[in-house]
Amino acid sequence: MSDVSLGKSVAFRGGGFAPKPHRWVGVLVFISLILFAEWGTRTGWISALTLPKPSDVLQTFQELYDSGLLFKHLAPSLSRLIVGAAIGASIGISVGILIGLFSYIRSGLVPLVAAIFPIPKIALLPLFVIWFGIGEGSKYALIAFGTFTPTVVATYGAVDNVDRTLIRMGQSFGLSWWSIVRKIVLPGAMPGILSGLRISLAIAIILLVAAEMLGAEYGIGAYILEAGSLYDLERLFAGVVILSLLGVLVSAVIGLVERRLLGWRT
Amino acid sequence: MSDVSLGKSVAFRGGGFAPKPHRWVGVLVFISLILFAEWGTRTGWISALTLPKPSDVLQTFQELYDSGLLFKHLAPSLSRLIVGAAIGASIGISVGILIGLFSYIRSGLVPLVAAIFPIPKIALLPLFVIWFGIGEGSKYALIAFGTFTPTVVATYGAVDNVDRTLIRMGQSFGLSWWSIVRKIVLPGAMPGILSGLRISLAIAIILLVAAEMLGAEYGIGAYILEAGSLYDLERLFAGVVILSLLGVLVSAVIGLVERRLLGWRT
Amino acid sequence: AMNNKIKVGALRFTSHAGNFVAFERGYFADAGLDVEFEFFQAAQPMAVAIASGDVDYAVTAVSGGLISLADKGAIKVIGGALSEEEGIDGQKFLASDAAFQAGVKTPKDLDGKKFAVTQAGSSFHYMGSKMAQAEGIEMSFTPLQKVGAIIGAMKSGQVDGWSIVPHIAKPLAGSGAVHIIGNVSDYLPDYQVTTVFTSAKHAADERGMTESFLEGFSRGVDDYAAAMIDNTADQDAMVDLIHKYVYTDRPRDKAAPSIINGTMRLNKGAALNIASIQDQLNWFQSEGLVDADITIEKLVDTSYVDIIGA
Amino acid sequence: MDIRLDGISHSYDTFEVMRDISLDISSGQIVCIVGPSGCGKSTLLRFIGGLERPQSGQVLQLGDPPEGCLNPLTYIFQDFALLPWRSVSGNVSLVLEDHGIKGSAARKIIEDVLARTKLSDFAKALPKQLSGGMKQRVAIARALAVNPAVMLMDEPLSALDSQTRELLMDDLIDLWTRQPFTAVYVTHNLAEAVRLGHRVVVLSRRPGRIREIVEIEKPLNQREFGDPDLDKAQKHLWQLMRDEARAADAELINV
Amino acid sequence: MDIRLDGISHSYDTFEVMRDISLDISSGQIVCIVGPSGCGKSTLLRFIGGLERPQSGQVLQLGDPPEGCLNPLTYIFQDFALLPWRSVSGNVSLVLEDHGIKGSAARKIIEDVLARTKLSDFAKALPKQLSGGMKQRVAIARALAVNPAVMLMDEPLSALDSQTRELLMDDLIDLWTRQPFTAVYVTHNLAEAVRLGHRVVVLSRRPGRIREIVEIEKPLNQREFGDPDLDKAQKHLWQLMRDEARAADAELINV
Ligand SMILES: Nc1ncnc2c1ncn2[C@@H]1O[C@H](COP(=O)(O)OP(=O)(O)OP(=O)(O)O)[C@@H](O)[C@H]1O
Ligand SMILES: Nc1ncnc2c1ncn2[C@@H]1O[C@H](COP(=O)(O)OP(=O)(O)OP(=O)(O)O)[C@@H](O)[C@H]1O
Ligand SMILES: [Mg+2]
Ligand SMILES: [Mg+2]
Repeated sequence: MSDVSLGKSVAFRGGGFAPKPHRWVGVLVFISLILFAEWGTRTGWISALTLPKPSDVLQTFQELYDSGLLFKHLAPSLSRLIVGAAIGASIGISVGILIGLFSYIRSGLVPLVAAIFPIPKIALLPLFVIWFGIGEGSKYALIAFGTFTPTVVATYGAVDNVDRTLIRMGQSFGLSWWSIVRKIVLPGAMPGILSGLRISLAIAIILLVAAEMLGAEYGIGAYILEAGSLYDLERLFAGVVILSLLGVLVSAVIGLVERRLLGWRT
Repeated sequence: MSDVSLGKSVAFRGGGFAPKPHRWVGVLVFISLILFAEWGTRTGWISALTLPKPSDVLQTFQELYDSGLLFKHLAPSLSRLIVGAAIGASIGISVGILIGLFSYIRSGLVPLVAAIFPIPKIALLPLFVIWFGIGEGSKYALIAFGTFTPTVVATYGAVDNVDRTLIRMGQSFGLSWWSIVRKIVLPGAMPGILSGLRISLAIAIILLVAAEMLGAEYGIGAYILEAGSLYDLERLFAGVVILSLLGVLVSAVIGLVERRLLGWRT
Repeated sequence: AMNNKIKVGALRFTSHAGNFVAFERGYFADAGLDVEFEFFQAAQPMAVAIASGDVDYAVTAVSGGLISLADKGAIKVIGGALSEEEGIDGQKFLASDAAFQAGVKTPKDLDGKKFAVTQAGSSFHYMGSKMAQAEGIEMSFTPLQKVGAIIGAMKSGQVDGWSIVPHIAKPLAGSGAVHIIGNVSDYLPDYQVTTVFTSAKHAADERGMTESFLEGFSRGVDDYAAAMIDNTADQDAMVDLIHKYVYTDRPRDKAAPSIINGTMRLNKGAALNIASIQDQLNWFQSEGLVDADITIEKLVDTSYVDIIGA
Repeated sequence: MDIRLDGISHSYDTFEVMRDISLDISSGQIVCIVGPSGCGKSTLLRFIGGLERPQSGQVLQLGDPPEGCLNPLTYIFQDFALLPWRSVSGNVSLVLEDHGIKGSAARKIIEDVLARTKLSDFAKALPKQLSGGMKQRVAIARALAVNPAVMLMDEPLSALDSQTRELLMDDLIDLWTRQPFTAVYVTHNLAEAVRLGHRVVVLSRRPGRIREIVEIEKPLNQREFGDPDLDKAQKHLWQLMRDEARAADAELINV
Repeated sequence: MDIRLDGISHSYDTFEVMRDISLDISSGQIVCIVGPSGCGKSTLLRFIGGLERPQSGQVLQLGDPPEGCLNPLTYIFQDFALLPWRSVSGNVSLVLEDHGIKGSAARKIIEDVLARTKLSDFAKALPKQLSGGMKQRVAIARALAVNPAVMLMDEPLSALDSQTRELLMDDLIDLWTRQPFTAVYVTHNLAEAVRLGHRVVVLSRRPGRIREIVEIEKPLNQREFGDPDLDKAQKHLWQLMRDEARAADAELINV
């Protein structure tokens, strides 16, 4: 304000509408929720039936780790997750690309995928037993089936969204059909496919529990189911926390892949 | 080719990469799949354990309709779906908008939502009984919980994607904060919110089965579960077909709403 | 009496017939109770519903979940219901056709085979485990969650053995898909399969109401036993009554054999075989499924009914 | 109402965008700001409109805005910034609603500004139905509706094809001739600058500083395409800027 | 190699886009096509390049393309059409790979065209790091790499700001002067048309027909900013098009 008599400053009216993350707030929220639960369960204000003591959950976790059972449960679950999701995602991406490229395949398969999408996978458990047995097969199949539909939808959406001028450019330089698909359509669809995978993999984790309903002795899902049937809340929560961490981990991995593969995005 | 000696025509090298739908192909695929299943089950080439005869499924459907049981099952399921999804979606949209607008809420809630997302709802069934009872409450809660997380994620993504110049424009004309939210942010986020709802509602339908695991006598989910536990494939498929139709219907309704509300999109 | 409104949890099984009869014949009303049934698809949520106070009384098998909830001070077993009794057709051990053809003719032959259970800590798990113990064999237990899934797995030969109530076992065996290879009662005589239970609060504070319930329930059980087991009353009328609740979606003539096949002893006066309960508790504890320091007193309130087998 | 920029400097973190810019914008004049890409023209305009705050220096309003002025400092954006879900008249009424102007009062204003921008027939059309030129005309109508003291235009014509640009320049000159307004007009296009500006401020490359201020005396309505005076001014401006423009263009963007 | 358009007419369904267009494009000449929005300029260019087929009439190649020509008819697009995931040199090599040119042969070509477009220092940069002008230069380099007989340019400069446009026009004239190429150049910008075109074809409003063909005699490298001959030609073109441009602008788009 060099000389106020000259006039008044222009009022500021911008800013806002651009939330910036403050990391520590997230951590704080988690910590205070846990402390609140601990306090509530300790004082009895929250009954033992409603929530387990967070410290007990931690202890259960510790025991699980010490006894080596953690890895005994984690290993089969991870292998189911990886194999199932790999099958479902790869078939889903292939089918999605075919739908994105060919009129007849699109017309034939899109309604089918739309019809399959809202089918709950647990409803099909009895059938999966017959179709794929109660071994690893049915678990892979269930997870694959669950990841398949969202992957297909995301993939053909991504192919549809590939910039058409890029494709016309390829044609105008006389590139072969296969070159255009390989060098333009696929890389162009990659961002959409990866963000679809984020959802598909979250669904795969969710389906782990359903998959391990079928004759799984070990596995995080089986562990959770057993805890549920025994109404053992500490173990139930320990299992849920593992799945939740797994989800956060998978999402972080995809974020990493995105940063590596999609560095070209603005 | 008026006069070939003049020169050769420019070769055509465009076209393609723009799949056009042929409606009848979709219908054809469905019909041929059904006919194939009918043929396979009739000849015994597909065992009765693997698939029911489509004609038997149809007959089961007919019986269900004639006996009036169809509506007895459909009515409670629909009301659960509507109430549960309405609760989940409305809370999800509100929270999503808050996350989209406020830094602190975003920092506090985004990690929480990310941690909740991969939790399988069926794992929490025993807890839901304690928390919400065995009446309609726990069914609403389960469906609401399942629709909540994807709605939140879609909504704050949609708010983030609202064109920032429009918001700056609002500020530059001295619009109040609340006017900007109401007249610019909300309508601008609508397309993203609606396409998020498409997924959330599909998930709500999928969760119907899990919800009706909790002491439901009537309901499509209960019907499917019962059929599954009796290994009654005709009824299982009849139930699954109903859910699938429901899903297609919901998606069509959202399409309609989009065309009405979002006619302004290019 | 007081005309109390109460909720009774039930599964649509013949083993819950005591409740159905007591209700239909007005025995609950006579005891001053206005009963409403709450039906469940599975036993486990029913136990949780008692704990949450959504349901007042119910009948179900002793399971790990039940014991856990009792340990949390939420529920109490107050009486007995279904029992294995010599001379009455009880639960069966089954072998899948594939296993049977491969030589599994008796429970002992299940050594090294897969035994189906719904979940770890379920009554199936207990029966199989006790049998294996008695025979000195090792089996692996395959959890399949749902009875339907187990039936599918048995039919397709993916699991080898299972144990189940007779009205499911017999028609399955009749179709040739599975074979009956033994009786549960041979290994677990006087097995207290299901018990009557309520919330710990009711057991402690609502003595009058609880006694009224047991009184009505016992009269229902008596009628059921008279008609179906002791043949001192009209079986047809009883089947009609039960058909109102069980197999309702089948015509009566198709439902009747299943209902009759499902007949098992319901303990008179809801007497409770404490020895069997103790044995079950011990087994759950030895398997590490429930806390090792849970006592029988925590699980059972013995003050309501006759205690047998002590 | 005049505007005075008083020693404005700004950095984003350690990234210096402009340095010590002082400028007077007097009432009834159009001041054009030209300069190479990234020299801070848009940022400067945001400072003037109060959408952002400079790190040092200040923007002063001298005198009071005229009677009936709802929004003294009003923007016109390069990409129109129309709400796609509102019709043409809805887009104009948006900026009236918050001032409590509704019903027939609003209708009167809307009809007036649509008539002045030759949009009367399009009141009910949605933005998606309009060509770029029409859209920018709607944005101009919206700005006129609040009766601004100063219009802040950030490359208002650069999203349009050059024929439409030509047409809209004529329209702007028309509007100004009928009722002179004050404007700060940012552009890359030197032809626009010499056509519309009473003064043209040339900024240097980043960090933007004022290199020269070119006054163009000829009255707006006498300026014509191919006018030798204007051509000379434009040539002079281009000579000033050419090398810097090339250097700015060849700069790698660190995203 | 010359191009002849022979009585080309086209409709999309019942929507007539152009009617009976005949035109000769002779080797070494730049033909500019101007016309109001929606008159079918881009469509016509797609016909010439074989990306779309006209309903009637035909596009003929007269004579053979010169030796070493990999892609006789080569486009330069308004929005650059660079693959964002490939570096500058990767974008150029894209169009060589399909012709089996790899390794050192490809490297030689790439180095040469990048040098001609002053991009040698940017071979490894990604498109996102480049300004608009640089991006279009990469697209020009890519087009040069296939040694085209005819370049088809659809408003190649209209996504750029006017200073960059000025710079790129100089570059194009430079390229042409060193080695004349044949080009069909579609634009809205009459200044560009008179600066670059040997002939300027003026189309009427939709359905597009040829209204006039203006020849500009002055050699390309002698054309300058503010040149009175060019100003006269541009003024003439603008008079021809002004009313139609206004009418085209005021048309409602039925999306
Ligand atoms: N919010 C911001 N945060 C960081 N840097 C910014 C921000 N806004 C602008 N910049 C940078 O400041 C510089 C000036 O930006 P500005 O948009 O004002 O330039 P300009 O002169 O309008 O450029 P153009 O001619 O391209 O529109 C640019 O380098 C830009 O990247
Ligand atoms: N594939 C298509 N299907 C239907 N209509 C089309 C198609 N392509 C173009 N059109 C229409 O044909 C007309 C001419 O289009 P074109 O893009 O050739 O015009 P233009 O002269 O290039 O316009 P502009 O100057 O805006 O670039 C337009 O009205 C356009 O909407
Ligand atoms: Mg700018
Ligand atoms: Mg065009």
